[in-house]
Amino acid sequence: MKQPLILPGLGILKGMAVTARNMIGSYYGRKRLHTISYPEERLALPENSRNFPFLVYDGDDPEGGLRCTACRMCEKECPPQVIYIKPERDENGKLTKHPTVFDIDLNACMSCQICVEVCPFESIKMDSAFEYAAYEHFESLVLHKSDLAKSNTYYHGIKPTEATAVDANLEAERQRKAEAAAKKEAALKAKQAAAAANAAAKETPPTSDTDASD
Amino acid sequence: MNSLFEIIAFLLIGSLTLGAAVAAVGLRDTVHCGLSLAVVFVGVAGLYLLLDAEFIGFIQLLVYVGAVAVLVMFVILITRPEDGVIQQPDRRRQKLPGALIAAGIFLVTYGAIMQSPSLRRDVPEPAALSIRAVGEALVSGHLLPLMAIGVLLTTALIGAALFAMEGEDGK
Amino acid sequence: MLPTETHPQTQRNRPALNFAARRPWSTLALLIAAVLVVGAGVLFLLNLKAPGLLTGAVVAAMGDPGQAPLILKAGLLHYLETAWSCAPWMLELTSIFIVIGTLLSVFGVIFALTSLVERKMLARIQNRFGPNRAGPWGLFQPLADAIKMLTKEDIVPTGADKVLHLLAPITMLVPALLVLAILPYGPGMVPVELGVGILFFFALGATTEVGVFMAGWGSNNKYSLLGAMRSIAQMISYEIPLFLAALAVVMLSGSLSPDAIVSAQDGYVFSFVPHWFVFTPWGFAGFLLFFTAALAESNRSPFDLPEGESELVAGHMTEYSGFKYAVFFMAEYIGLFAICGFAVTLFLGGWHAPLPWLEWIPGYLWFFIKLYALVLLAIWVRGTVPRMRGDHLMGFAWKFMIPMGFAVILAAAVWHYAGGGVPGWLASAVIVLMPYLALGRVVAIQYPASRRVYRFSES
Amino acid sequence: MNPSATDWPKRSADLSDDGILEISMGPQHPSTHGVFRMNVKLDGETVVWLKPVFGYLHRNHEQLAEKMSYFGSMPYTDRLDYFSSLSNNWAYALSVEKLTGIEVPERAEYLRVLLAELTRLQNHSAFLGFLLGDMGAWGSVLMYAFRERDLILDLFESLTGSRMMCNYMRFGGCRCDLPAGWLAQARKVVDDYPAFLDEMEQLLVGNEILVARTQGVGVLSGADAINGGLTGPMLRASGVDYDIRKVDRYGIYDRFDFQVPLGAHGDTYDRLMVRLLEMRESLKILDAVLREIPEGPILDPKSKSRGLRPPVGEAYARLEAPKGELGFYLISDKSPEPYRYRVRPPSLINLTLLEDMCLGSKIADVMVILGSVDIVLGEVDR
Repeated sequence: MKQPLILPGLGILKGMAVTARNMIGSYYGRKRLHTISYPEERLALPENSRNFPFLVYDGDDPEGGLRCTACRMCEKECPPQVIYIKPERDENGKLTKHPTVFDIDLNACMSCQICVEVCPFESIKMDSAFEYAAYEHFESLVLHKSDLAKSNTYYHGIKPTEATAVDANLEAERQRKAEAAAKKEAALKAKQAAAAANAAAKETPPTSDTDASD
Repeated sequence: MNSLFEIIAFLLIGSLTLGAAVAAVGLRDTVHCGLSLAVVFVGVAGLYLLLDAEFIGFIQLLVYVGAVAVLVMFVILITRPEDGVIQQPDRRRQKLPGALIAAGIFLVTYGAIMQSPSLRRDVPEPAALSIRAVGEALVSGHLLPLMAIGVLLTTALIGAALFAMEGEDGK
Repeated sequence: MLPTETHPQTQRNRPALNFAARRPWSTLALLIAAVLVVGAGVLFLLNLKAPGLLTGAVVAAMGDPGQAPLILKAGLLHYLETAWSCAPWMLELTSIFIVIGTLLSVFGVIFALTSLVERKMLARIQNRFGPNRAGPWGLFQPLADAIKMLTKEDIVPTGADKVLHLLAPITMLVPALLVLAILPYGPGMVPVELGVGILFFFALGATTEVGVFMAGWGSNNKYSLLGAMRSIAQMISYEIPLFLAALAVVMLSGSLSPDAIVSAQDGYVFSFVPHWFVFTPWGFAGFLLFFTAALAESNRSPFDLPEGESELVAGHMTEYSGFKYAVFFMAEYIGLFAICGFAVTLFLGGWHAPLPWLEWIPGYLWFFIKLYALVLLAIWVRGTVPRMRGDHLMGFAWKFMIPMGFAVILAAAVWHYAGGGVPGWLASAVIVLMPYLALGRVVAIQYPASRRVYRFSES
Repeated sequence: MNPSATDWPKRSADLSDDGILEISMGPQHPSTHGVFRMNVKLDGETVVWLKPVFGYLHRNHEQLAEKMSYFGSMPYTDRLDYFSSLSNNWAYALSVEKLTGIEVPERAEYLRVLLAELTRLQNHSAFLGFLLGDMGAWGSVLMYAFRERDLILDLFESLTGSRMMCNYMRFGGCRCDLPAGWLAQARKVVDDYPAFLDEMEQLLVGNEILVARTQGVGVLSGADAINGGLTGPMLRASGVDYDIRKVDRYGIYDRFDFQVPLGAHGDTYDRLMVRLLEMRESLKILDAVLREIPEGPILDPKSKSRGLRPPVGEAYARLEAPKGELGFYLISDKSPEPYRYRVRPPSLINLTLLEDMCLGSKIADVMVILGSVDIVLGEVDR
């Protein structure tokens, strides 16, 4: 077949046309200028973006409203084992449903979000704050319970849809528990009523069988 | 006579050239010698320029400094022994015979220059030598030698290429 | 692109942009105002000695911008003579120093500017901003680089040849600066009138190889010596096409002096196409040849073999740091300006304006506009093209550039003797095109650039 | 011509004479492959001997996985080939599903294909940028590639939460469903991509210097590729028609009609072109997926990822990752931790033939050939 006309240098010219278009294009619109000057301008992180975990507390008391019940499920499931929990013991040594120590070592945490999946009480969620630069590893990069605890309103701030979904099923959970409690109570009352009824029945029959026996 | 600047310039360049020439001979490290040889070439080019022979001056600069000096460097590098130690000849016994030979040559040349007739004639006004004249002379009057040099150079080039290729893998 | 807006993030104490970067225009205005005030102050003080002389020269310079530098220089000399009554030899010396001073300062400023413009243009080609933090639009970046270079420790490798290590950057910078002396910057503004300017340029171009060798040998590092050898081979083999392209122009304009070459390119054809050599067929091919060889000569983009292979064979500049590296860096840029200046003088009509009704802009401005256009072209090529491999580089020089050089000379001769009319034009165009296509095929056969058709699997 | 690797391994006879120059390139190599070293022996300019040295990034991934629950080692698969974390997740999930027999709902299958093809797009674009960077193009192509890659990474971040460490696939489906507006954004990215590919082709395909540096460089014949166990674009560039998406028809790939580009010369230019054409094919698949993705559950409710105890047995599942055939081999002994966890790393196996590709080529080509193999050290060293 006929040798194609080879014009050495033409390919390079076409390539230079592309770079020229990019250079001129970068002055018109952001499609061809996609970097931002970071500390002053910031990219809005998408809602799902996850960085390091944080503990959610309801109401406004970080201690009291903490949802975490120190069940240590996340401590067991965390692949790099960075979570350390010490549950609280009340005066006679019985476990209370509240952690005294809840540390997460940010040095090793790879924000893989497995702790959020396994937590049965929706108490640990992924934050999207990433500016944790520090001068040394231990004091400032091991977050304690006080640093981790953030309010539910903050949670609604960064992840609105997820937070409302979590609140919805927490609410559903509470209702179900309330109904279960109510049903149990009703069953208890019914049982007591029944017990009272047959106890009453017992007194009344002796009167009747005493009539019969004497 | 020529102005103060030219005298200063001549003295400067002359001493530079002489100093570099002595260094080229005297230094221990061959690479330094090679480079001082290059400085000598630059000095000579400067002298030509002082004599208003611009064409020769720049050709000297171009050919000698640009090509010959680099060639000398390549030769020095290729012939360096692997461990870089160069056996220096012991200089003690050679000082006296060296001085004698140098003095002898100096006397002979001095005698020849003094007898030569050109010194007696007064210095003729230098003809305004323009490049165009050099060019025309080369192409018209001396065309044959020019072509002969051309052929000679091409054969030398081809020879060099053959040598280079042969050394590679004996093919 | 996601919309950019601040996110309820932990707002650490972030350093806001400094004043210069935040409000560039006002900083620039401040700077220019400061310079003007200082200049007026000095002028006023000097003026007290001989009233009316200096200011008269300045006003005259304003009047005729085309000859402004000459008028200013004459005015200054006259002022020195009358006010400070200097001896004639002193005047001669000062006039030389004035020329040297202006040349060095102008090219120094352009060098600083280009190091910033290169980074910003490359950045813009790559869709990013480029330095914009130091000063308005990053204008203080060259200052910052200079301070960094000067304060960096100047390491000399152990066992290195100290003398050569020190002399190498000097032998690279001095020829580059010397060559600037013979470029015709404007009508009558040639610092040194040389009848053999072009020869001077090539003579000094050849001395940079000695500098490269000294750098390679002085660093006592096997790889930098290998790198030096390769870059010397590249510079020598690309000097020949440079000669040939310049030879064609010298042949046509009949003289070796740059001033004569520029005046040979005067006048306009059909009143809007200037007589520049680049608009003739052989001139265009010669210009491309000259510019490509110029890129190779100053080790720039597609031919930056030595410093590009730094991860393997160290370039000759690797063992340098601190001030000596800055001198190398400056030598490379000044070399590029010098060779672009020459391309402008030979092919783009020196200080002639491209269009007749644009001639009110002073000549020296045209010279620097064209020079900077070529520098920007070099930066543009650097942002696009990958690096050539060693053997392709040499093959390209000997198999494509040099034969094309001979073709350009032949085409120039034909164009000249055919009287420059249409037939001459066509003949020289054919003489240039034929080898271009033939050599293109020869060069291409070495690496078949034929388009490849890719088949797809049937399943 | 390059000595073909059939007389294996072809080495020049005398490596000891003094003309040979031995240099070590890396491990802190300025180009982007990570920590990888090569000892190269040079006769003048040509390579006569080459030994790749890797292992600098070995993190004991497989031993670690044997001490961790099945679910626990899913995030670690992101760190294998950190340029295509979603393909790694999918391969691991595929092998566990084969082991346990969990069914995957329809929408999850579509999501998996969608994300895998997006990963292939951004991986091949990054490859293009790095290859041109090796050739000395000062990062222009790299920045264009990263400009497009960022759009895809933004999609990953808004869905899975992280740009490169997605940890998104679960055994039996995916972790979370698409946020609102994600599909529209994905449709926009997929529609704009061909413009980027045309721009790249105009910049690269005819460029004489690129052609000179890649055609006839690092040639590998089809037979050698098969003997060396190569897979992926490297194999197809040598003309062997083997694409696991067409061979295994895993997931729902049989529903999409796409073609597999094949090279003819097996040199670096073909590898470049095959990846460019592959990107166009992925765009076809993405176009179809974005049209046909159904509604429905994304995770099989009865599949539980925590405390998973698969039945005793072994399973090997593989898929067409951007770099080649990525496979996971699991042996389970009914305990929560796998008895044996083995990853088939395509980058490492493609790398074994590096010496055969580089023998006889110039030293400047070694970088380009290494670039064309497209290795990621996370996967090579595991």
